Amino acid sequence: MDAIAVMLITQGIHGLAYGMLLFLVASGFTLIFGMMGILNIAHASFFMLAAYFAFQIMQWSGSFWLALLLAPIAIAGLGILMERLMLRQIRKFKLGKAVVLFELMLTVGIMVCIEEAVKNLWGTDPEIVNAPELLRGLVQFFGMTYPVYRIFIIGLSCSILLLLGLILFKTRLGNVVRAAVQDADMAGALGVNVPLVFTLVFGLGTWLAGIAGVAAAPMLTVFPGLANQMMLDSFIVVALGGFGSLFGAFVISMLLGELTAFGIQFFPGYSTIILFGFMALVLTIRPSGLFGEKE
Amino acid sequence: MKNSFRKWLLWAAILAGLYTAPVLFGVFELNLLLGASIFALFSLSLNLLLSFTGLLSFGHAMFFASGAYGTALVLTRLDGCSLLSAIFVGAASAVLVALVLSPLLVRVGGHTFAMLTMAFSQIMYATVMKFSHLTGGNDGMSGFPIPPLVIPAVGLIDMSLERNFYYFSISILGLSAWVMWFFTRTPFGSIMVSIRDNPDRVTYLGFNVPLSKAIILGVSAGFAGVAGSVYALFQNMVSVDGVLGPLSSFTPLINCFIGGLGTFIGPVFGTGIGTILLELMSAHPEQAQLVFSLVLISVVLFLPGGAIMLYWKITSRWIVLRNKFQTAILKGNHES
Amino acid sequence: MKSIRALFPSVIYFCLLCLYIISGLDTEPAIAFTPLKADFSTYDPNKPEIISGDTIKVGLLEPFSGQSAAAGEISNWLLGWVVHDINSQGGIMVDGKMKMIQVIKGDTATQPVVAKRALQRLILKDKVDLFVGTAGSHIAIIGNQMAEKYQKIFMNYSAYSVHLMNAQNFNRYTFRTCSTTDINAKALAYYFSKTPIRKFYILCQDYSYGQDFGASIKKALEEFVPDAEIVGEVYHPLWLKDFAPYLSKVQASGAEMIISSDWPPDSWNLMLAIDQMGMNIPVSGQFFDDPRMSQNLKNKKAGLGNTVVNFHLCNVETELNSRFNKIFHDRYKDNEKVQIAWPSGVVGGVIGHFYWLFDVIQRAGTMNTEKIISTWEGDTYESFSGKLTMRKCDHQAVMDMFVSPLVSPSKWSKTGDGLGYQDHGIRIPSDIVISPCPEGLK
Amino acid sequence: MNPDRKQPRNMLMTKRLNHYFGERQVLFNISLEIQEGTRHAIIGPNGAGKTTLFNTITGKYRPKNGSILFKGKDVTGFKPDKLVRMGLGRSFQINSTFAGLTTFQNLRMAVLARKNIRFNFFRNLDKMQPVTDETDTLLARIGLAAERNLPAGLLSYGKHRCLELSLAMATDPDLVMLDEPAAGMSRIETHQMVKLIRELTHNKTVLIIEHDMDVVFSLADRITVLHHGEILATGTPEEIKANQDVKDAYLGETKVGNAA
Repeated sequence: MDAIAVMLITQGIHGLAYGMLLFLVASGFTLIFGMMGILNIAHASFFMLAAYFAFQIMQWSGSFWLALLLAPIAIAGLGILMERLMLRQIRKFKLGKAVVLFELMLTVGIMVCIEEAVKNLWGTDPEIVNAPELLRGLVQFFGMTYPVYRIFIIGLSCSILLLLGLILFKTRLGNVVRAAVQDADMAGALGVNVPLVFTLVFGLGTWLAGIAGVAAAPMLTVFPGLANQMMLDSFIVVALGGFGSLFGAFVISMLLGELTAFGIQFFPGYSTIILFGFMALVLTIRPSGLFGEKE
Repeated sequence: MKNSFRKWLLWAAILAGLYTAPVLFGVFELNLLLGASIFALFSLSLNLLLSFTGLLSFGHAMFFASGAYGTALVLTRLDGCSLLSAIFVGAASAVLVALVLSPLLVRVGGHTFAMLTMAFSQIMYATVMKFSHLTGGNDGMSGFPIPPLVIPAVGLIDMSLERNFYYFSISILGLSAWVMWFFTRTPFGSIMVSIRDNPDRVTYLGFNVPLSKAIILGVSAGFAGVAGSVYALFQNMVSVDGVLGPLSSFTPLINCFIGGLGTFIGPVFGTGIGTILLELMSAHPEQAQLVFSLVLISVVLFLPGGAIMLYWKITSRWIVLRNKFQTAILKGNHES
Repeated sequence: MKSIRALFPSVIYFCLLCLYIISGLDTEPAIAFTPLKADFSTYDPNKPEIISGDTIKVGLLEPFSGQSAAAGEISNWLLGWVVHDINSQGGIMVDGKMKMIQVIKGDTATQPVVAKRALQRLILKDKVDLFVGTAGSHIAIIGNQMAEKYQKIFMNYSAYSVHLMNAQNFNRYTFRTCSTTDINAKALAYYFSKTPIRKFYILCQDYSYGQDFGASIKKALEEFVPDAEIVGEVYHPLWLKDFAPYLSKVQASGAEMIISSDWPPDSWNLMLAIDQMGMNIPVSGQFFDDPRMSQNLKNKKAGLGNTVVNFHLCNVETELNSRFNKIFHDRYKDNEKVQIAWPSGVVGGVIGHFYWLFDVIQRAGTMNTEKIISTWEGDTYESFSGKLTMRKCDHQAVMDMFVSPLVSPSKWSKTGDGLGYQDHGIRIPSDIVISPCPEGLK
Repeated sequence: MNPDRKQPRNMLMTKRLNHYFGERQVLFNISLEIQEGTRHAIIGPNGAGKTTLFNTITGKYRPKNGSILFKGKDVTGFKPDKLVRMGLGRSFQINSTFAGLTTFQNLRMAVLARKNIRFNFFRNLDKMQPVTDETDTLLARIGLAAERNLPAGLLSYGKHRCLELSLAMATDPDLVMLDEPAAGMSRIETHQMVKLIRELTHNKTVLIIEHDMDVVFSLADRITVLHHGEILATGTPEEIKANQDVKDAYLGETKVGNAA
């Protein structure tokens, strides 16, 4: 194969890897939004926090796999605490329409708080998480080489995605969750324990962000600014894909991943303007996003 | 009668305090006061959208930035531009940005409005960086001349003197705040509040909601622009991170929430509290933001009326306030 | 008898006076501080000695919050080192008194506005005698302005943009001790002219420092390596996370060397991505020598040949530098927090510059700003890596530059057999790299 | 019907209106003629498309095809606020007042709308005595004077419904469109409501959606029955009562519905 083709394919896989990570974060984001109407600005901060948790667990135990197991669970725990202790507390005020403003500001506060807490605990110097021995190195195929770890990320995300799909579309729990995402009031009237489902979905969403955070840690360095780009990107994904639409989030994540990879190739420097311009356009023409299901 | 007398006394005290501030304080404290006043005006203009129209903007900094860059550009590029016209250019450019964006912004509300404004401020950030030959990019613009104020029959007033500049800008800021307050009292102001409560009903009363929203946006942007413009003069500098950075849209929002939503004057208290907090934390700058975010979280969780609510609670006007608070913003549409 | 008694106090007084003069004469040589004299084993930048009373107040203008807070911590550590050294020798003799040095931090958060407020606090409230800084040219320019406005000395040791000291931005109160992007680029290009490397890829941050460096290196390559080929030029956003797509592009371009202005965390991310992609294209720049990053590279080829340019390197052979290296190594070789065993370029260089600043003050013998300016202008000082001269026309320090490729095994790595500088740094004389005085300045 | 009126002209006419939600068609060829001065009721089971028809007529939705004529003028695609300024008023099925504002402030909005005070930025509203006076008069007329300073959201349901109706009537419209004005009311309240409607809509054209057959038959001059988005029948109350199709398709269901 010639060099150009190799490069194009490589870029494609780079885009896939980032798109998959983005989808893991954005899927939780969009699920939470679709269900509870909460735009959790702090969602990407959980992603960043998970990377630090992974770093810390590896400092203690040295095992990446342990980190991959434990850190997302810890993050999900934090997410559930946030939902139970904070978001629920706000809903107690019976704020009417204004509850949206308060929830948004709460998540803004939590975002800043997580970032600053991380800086105070771990400092602003980047930290390095090493991939396990098994996943280091390169894989050869069709005359090209590619890092194993990125392939692992793609595989991991795919299996999580599959698992998520199975749970959501094949189990009773999934039915309940999807019903609650579509119409929480109606689900409540049909006897679903909506608050419990809310907590579950919040936990699930933050768990997904946690998985993404741990998976990203060895690919990148771990530093407090990790959340910023991820937050903006997942915003774009959720706004374009349609609030609450998993399918939309998947499509846009992939597109965005590829656009980032090929944008660097073909029009470096302008991707921010193009992306946000497109997002603004879609939001004004179709406020429910490209794949939005709800009015 | 007695109430009104007390009100006048309070105003007289505030004015006297502001007038004597340069005598009482050093340059450093004076600058602190002026900086806080600028951000108070910025927060007030945001509050016009937030408390009075129920729109949460995550990109209000773009209007502030337009004002700042407008003033800085006209002072850099145009020799002999007078002080007031520089401020006017700042405010006008902010209004212009608002009007250009308004066809898109007035159609939406809630989360979509928040995300759209955020997207636009991101675009503006990227644009300012792209046109770095004009805006100075990261380095920003600084050291532009600050013309003296020309008052007919009085003469020139030199603005490089801290005290003169303080009196000048505090008058501009105070006047703007008063105009904004009056704006909320006009018939149009009541339309604004009604739109917050129930835009559908406002439409079915025959009012043009999108047009009204565009006007509110323009007014709010204009005053944010004035704040930005005075800010550019005050700092004699505009930088992209300072006016469009990640936290610059959140800071006035946080001020509004800490001060108290649903009231006109809340953001002023919020800004005051924020400034004092930052001063107290000046020995530990690395923890200032953490404390700030914790204060915000606790206000949202335990004191949704902000500092004003606390004040009223203390002065045992709690019952009055609760009614006011509930009617003003919290009840919203209780059926929905 | 009575008259003798009357004389008695005068005699005592005279004796005391003599004693005072003698003792003064006696201690005179001891007043001057000598660098690296103190006991550093107890030095901890996070536990500064509490100093009060009549002191020399130095404002440290650096980011202590925000994304670049690490830069502030490092500067605090370096300044603290010098202050610890001087204070433990009794301070500096100024205006007829021995004064200790007190450091007061001013947080910039890398935002001009915050920096301006911090500077106002330092100058107007804390009443510092002079201030030093700072990371970021957009912050340094605020330093320039405030130095001029309040007539305080500002020593700039880490803002490299050329335009900071051009005719428009120059002022009498600002002194720059670090190099510039032009000087760094010229040193690098001069080094490349002696090597067979000819295909370069410019990968810089889309930020003023990155853009300046990109422009400088293009100019310098043209001057020193006329047959060089720039096979690509990309400016990436600050704090980019995933370098892989950029690197695929670099790989396809056939580049032999990446030239980059990146600093941590970008420089780390770039090296990690190179490592993961199994590439063996080296990177050159100022910040690609960090041992904390090097020891995490898993691929044997990654990082090999990285070329570092700086105004100081620990592998420079001078007698003073060997002493400094040894003291530093003894202090930090087993330290967990400071993960470097030998002082890297910036660490040694900036410590040297701080010694220079206080030496100038000592020689001026006063905190009078004008006297310090006249002492420093044209001054020459023997630092760790050689001679530093403060050029009078634009207050730019003139010094030799140093380039060193990374090799493995290197005696300068933490373990002694990892990736690190080659044994001896390459000295590039100042007259090759220095630019003439900017137009309009004398 | 008012026999004195000569040659009553059409107040509202729709011609073959069709509307879709996405792919699903919800209105099929709706053609209506409402004559000036009549009280016209639209009935039909839940989901028949009554409210959608209202939303389409008042300009909230744009019909896919067909046209709407208001006072003889083609107003298809006009926005609601423009129609309201042309003389249309509407109440909602679910109370749509300014719940956070006091009753007084609610009605003051109505007065502002009637006096066409829209973009006035130069007067302090509290000091505009004529507006205040007129609002207080209106408050007294609809019997809410005692609740002057109470937030609308805290009014009792019946009173809230009255406020809703007065807001719909605020601009003194020629055509009043009422969406289930008596929904959720007790017998007595319903009775009072019917009385209030009669009083307020004297000499006006009324288009009303209602489930309560007593209300419909006591108020309406003409009735249109909507079923699955199509017009089943139009006629006087007596004709509708006698219509077999309507009995089959609708009245039976309603009885069941009412009982539930």
